[in-house]
Amino acid sequence: MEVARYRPGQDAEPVFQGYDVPLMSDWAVLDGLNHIKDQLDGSLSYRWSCRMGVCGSCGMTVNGEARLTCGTFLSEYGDGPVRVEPLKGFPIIRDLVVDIDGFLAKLSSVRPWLIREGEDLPLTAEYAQTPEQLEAYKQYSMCINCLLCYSACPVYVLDPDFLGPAAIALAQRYNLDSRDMGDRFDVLNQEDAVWGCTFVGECTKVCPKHVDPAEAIQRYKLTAALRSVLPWSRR
Amino acid sequence: MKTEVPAGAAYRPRRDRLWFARTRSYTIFVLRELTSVFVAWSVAFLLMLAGAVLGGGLPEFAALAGRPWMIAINVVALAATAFHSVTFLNLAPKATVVRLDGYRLPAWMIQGGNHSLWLVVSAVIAFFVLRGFR
Amino acid sequence: MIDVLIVGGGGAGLRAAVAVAETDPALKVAVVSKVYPMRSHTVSAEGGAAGVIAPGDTLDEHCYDTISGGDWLCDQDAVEAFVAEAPKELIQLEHWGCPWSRESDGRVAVRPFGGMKKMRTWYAADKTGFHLLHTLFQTTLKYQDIIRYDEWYVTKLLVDDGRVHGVVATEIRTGRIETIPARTVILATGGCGRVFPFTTNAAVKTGDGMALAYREGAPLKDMEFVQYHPTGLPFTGILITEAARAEGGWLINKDGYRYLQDYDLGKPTPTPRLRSMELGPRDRLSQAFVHEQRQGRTVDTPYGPVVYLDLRHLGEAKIDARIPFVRELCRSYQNLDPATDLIPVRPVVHYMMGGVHTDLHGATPIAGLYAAGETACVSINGANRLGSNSLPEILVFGRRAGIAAAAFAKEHREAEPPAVRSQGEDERRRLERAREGGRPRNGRGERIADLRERMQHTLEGAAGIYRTGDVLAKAVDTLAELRERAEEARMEDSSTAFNTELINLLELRSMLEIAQTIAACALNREESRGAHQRTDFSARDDAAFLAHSLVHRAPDGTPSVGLLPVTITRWPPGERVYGRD
Amino acid sequence: MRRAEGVAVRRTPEPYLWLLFSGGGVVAALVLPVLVLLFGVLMPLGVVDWPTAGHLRGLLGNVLVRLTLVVVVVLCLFHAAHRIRHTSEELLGLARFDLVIALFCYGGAIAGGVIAVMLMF
Ligand SMILES: Cc1cc2nc3c(=O)[nH]c(=O)nc-3n(C[C@H](O)[C@H](O)[C@H](O)COP(=O)(O)OP(=O)(O)OC[C@H]3O[C@@H](n4cnc5c(N)ncnc54)[C@H](O)[C@@H]3O)c2cc1C
Ligand code: SF4
Ligand code: F3S
Ligand code: FES
Repeated sequence: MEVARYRPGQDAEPVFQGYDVPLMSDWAVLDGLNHIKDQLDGSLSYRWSCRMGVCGSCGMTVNGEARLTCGTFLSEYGDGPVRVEPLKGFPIIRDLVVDIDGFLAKLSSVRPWLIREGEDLPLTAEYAQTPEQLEAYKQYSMCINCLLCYSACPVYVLDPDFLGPAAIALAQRYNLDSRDMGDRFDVLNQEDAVWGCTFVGECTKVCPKHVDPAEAIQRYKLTAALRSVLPWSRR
Repeated sequence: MKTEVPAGAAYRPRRDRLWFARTRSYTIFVLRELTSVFVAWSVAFLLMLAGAVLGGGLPEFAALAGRPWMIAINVVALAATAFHSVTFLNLAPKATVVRLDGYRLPAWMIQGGNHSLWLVVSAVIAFFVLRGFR
Repeated sequence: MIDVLIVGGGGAGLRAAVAVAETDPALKVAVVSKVYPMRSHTVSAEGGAAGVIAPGDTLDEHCYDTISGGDWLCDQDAVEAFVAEAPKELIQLEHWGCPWSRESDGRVAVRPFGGMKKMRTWYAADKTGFHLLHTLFQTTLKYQDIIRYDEWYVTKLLVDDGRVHGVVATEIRTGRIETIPARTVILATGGCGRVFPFTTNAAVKTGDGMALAYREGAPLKDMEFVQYHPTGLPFTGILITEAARAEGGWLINKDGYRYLQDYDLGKPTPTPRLRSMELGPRDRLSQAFVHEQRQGRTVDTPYGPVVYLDLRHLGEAKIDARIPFVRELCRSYQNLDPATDLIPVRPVVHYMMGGVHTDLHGATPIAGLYAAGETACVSINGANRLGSNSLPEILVFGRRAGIAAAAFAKEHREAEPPAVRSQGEDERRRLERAREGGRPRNGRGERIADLRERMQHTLEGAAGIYRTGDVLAKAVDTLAELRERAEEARMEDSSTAFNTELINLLELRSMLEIAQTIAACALNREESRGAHQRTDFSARDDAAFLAHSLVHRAPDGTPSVGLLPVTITRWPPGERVYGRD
Repeated sequence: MRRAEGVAVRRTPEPYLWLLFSGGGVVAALVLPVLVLLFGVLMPLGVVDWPTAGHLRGLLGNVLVRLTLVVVVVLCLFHAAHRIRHTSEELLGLARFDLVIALFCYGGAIAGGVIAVMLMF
């Protein structure tokens, strides 16, 4: 395995370091990294936690592609070498660890919570929602914030201010929720938001959870365009 | 050795100028976008044609269009506009989600409809250009 | 000065944060978490959350199922409070947007679950914890005054004269070490499954909170009760949720026989029956596996013996509708398709019933210090937790702890004593030394990973599904010795930037502390109850042990175990009956 | 704390540009390939004969046809302008000069539209 190392204060820019890792048929790339950390070089840093593709920590660039390393088998790459780099498009803190604080700020900027107007129901009854209404936004609620989509999107890589696929998909998750009464037009209808996307479509291709953010964005473009032309149509 | 890292001293990778050559799908994306140049060209070509028709210079225009390099450009333009049609009509269901009975219409139905429409429109245009209605 | 400082950004921590913010917006709340909150382990929970809502279900039945499931070691006043508040919490989450699965009329759907007599488990497909955590996290974003310390690791509680005054924490990204003064601290750091080698638990579950409290003199409770989940994938330990059995999955041995019928768990029926066969409680199912293995009826694999979970008869459509994540996990992590293949499974360490001893409001014996979630032991889980009781537990007691801490912070406005600053300075020096490589420098000392592995195998050998006195006694000593050795462990990384090796070392020290209490409590309890099965004392002994274990850290670092009576309100101890009515 | 809602919404012309772009994309997709095929390839190659000037003039004589043609031209040019603007910025990293590029591209499209109108009417 060839792993990108960047030690602030020591390396001026990332360098590759090679490690020999046994090729086990059921090892994921992450198991290879853990093997390096435990047996060969304790100073390698990277994030991981659940090892079951749901916490979203372990996204990296594997042989040029944005992947979840816990869900990518080493055997996919034959005898190697497998090149592991940090996610593209983010500042690198150390080795394979990138800075995602910018993303978290974007996430909260789309008001990702259920907005209600008027009285709240008491805590004895739920807001009714049929399975069809659930299905209308369910897909967009599956995002694990792994940021593979950002890393794959050339617009984001060129312009870090772009609101980006996952944040917009999350906004749509609430927009399309039958219980939500909020309006996110002001944040989404911006040049750095939906209009920044030129529909490259890579975000959808790399998304491990089939969220289809590209679709979410194009759908909101249509919504936003219609609203701009027909000012009286609210949603 | 202790190396203090001031907060925010993260390494910012340099911009990759050749990003569009890195993977096949990026290249396809860029090709798709570049079809727009030929869309513009085709429109210009048609405007020249219209000008020739209305200004009475059709034979000269036909001669110009018959030059080998003109034909070459137009063959490429044909490929580009056709590629544009295929990609554009295929991507349409992304923005227009049609719901019937609470469940969304599958993408292939919308795409199929789009492509049929394309065929019909092409046939009608060809009919008028070649036969007319007089 | 922070009013309520919450350590942990999982379900319990975030619920507590919102509770404080809603109680009094003037209070300063902070959440410190060693991973971004939405990466916390709650995200992995699959099956569901129990709360009485279905017509025909009653609070008393939920209480009884929980208490009998816990082999009468639950505090019944706690269970009653929990059961009564659970549905409200789940509805609250619904109001915050949680995408619960629905019935066709728009009401929330419930499914059956192991050990539950009625259908009462709410679910969001089979990613309940994921949706729950993301809903909570996104809801906290609404409260912009909640301060977040993301990727900060708490290394010490500042306690002076029996009262907490804050924490010392290090920012992983920069290595900065800071004293964060606070009027109250809530520990919501989750479980400690990583002390065992084979676990469903994420890498972050290293029992830090338990160790933090224990080191400062707060007792831990019922540490010997470790839940094995009967169905984990071999090698990875990925959990195949109980929902797979609730939807009709069968457990079969190498002869294709539904072996649970031989272990007093009822008769096999083609469709699932509540509290019977595959829907029996987890302790009994895991124990049945060990017996099958002893009789040579399991299948050997490179990762140990397995039995099979059979979902094939459910058909593709039902699998995709009800348990899609199970199929996804099998496909991407085990390379098989449950619609056509048998799933190899084996018992896997899953949950800690024990934890920091608290009262009904999450208060520990240290003034101002609270605990909630898996890291706490209020005690509603007793000797064995029922599946789907933990998610509502983190909500109910997260909220309770938040409210109690807010009240405490409002009443105690005095300034911090000077001793706190000097404690903070000592801790900073200790950490800097650890980062520089401890005492022996460069290349000497043992690898962290090797020590960790030793600890895990020692504990598995001694405190697995079945336990014996002499092995446990030896384990207590081995673990003490490992703890010494961990002080001298080898460090290869002395950088301040995102030094995960340092974090691993600190986590290892926490885990060793916890491992020792588990072995000590298990040694002390000379009976078999729930998840704690002693081959040398195979019967339940209510006369001597209808009591919680309470373990303190003696000044020399050794655990000292005592007993604390169980609170019984309305359900006197009885026999645990499954599959016969 | 809740953020005050509906404050200072920045207005942007993008939705209108995008509608023109999409409309142009559809129109271009439907009509351009066949026209280029006929006039640009088949006729010059002699596969089909050029229609007479009279026939074509007859077609253009219809006001509706001329109007349609103007609309097609304008939309297609807007489509192209929009894409060229974005692609050039992405490919060459010129996002800083967005305003200039945008003026240039959309200006070109408008100019084309004006030429079309002058030709037809
Ligand atoms: C695979 C799996 C499936 C499960 N399924 C179910 C189910 O279906 N139903 C059910 O009821 N229960 C289930 N459980 C159990 C349940 O998920 C957990 O008990 C529960 O989520 C624990 O939540 P928590 O908030 O206490 O802790 P966690 O979610 O584990 O959060 C711990 C937090 O503490 C932080 N932290 C820890 N140490 C430190 C430190 N030193 N400094 C700073 N921060 C720290 C971490 O960063 C994290 O944010 C499941 C568990 C597993 C493993
Ligand atoms: S949309 Fe997909 S790729 Fe993007 S962060 Fe979410 S899960 Fe990851
Ligand atoms: S890759 Fe980027 S440009 Fe749009 S469609 Fe996806 S966000
Ligand atoms: S480790 Fe959690 S997604 Fe890979």
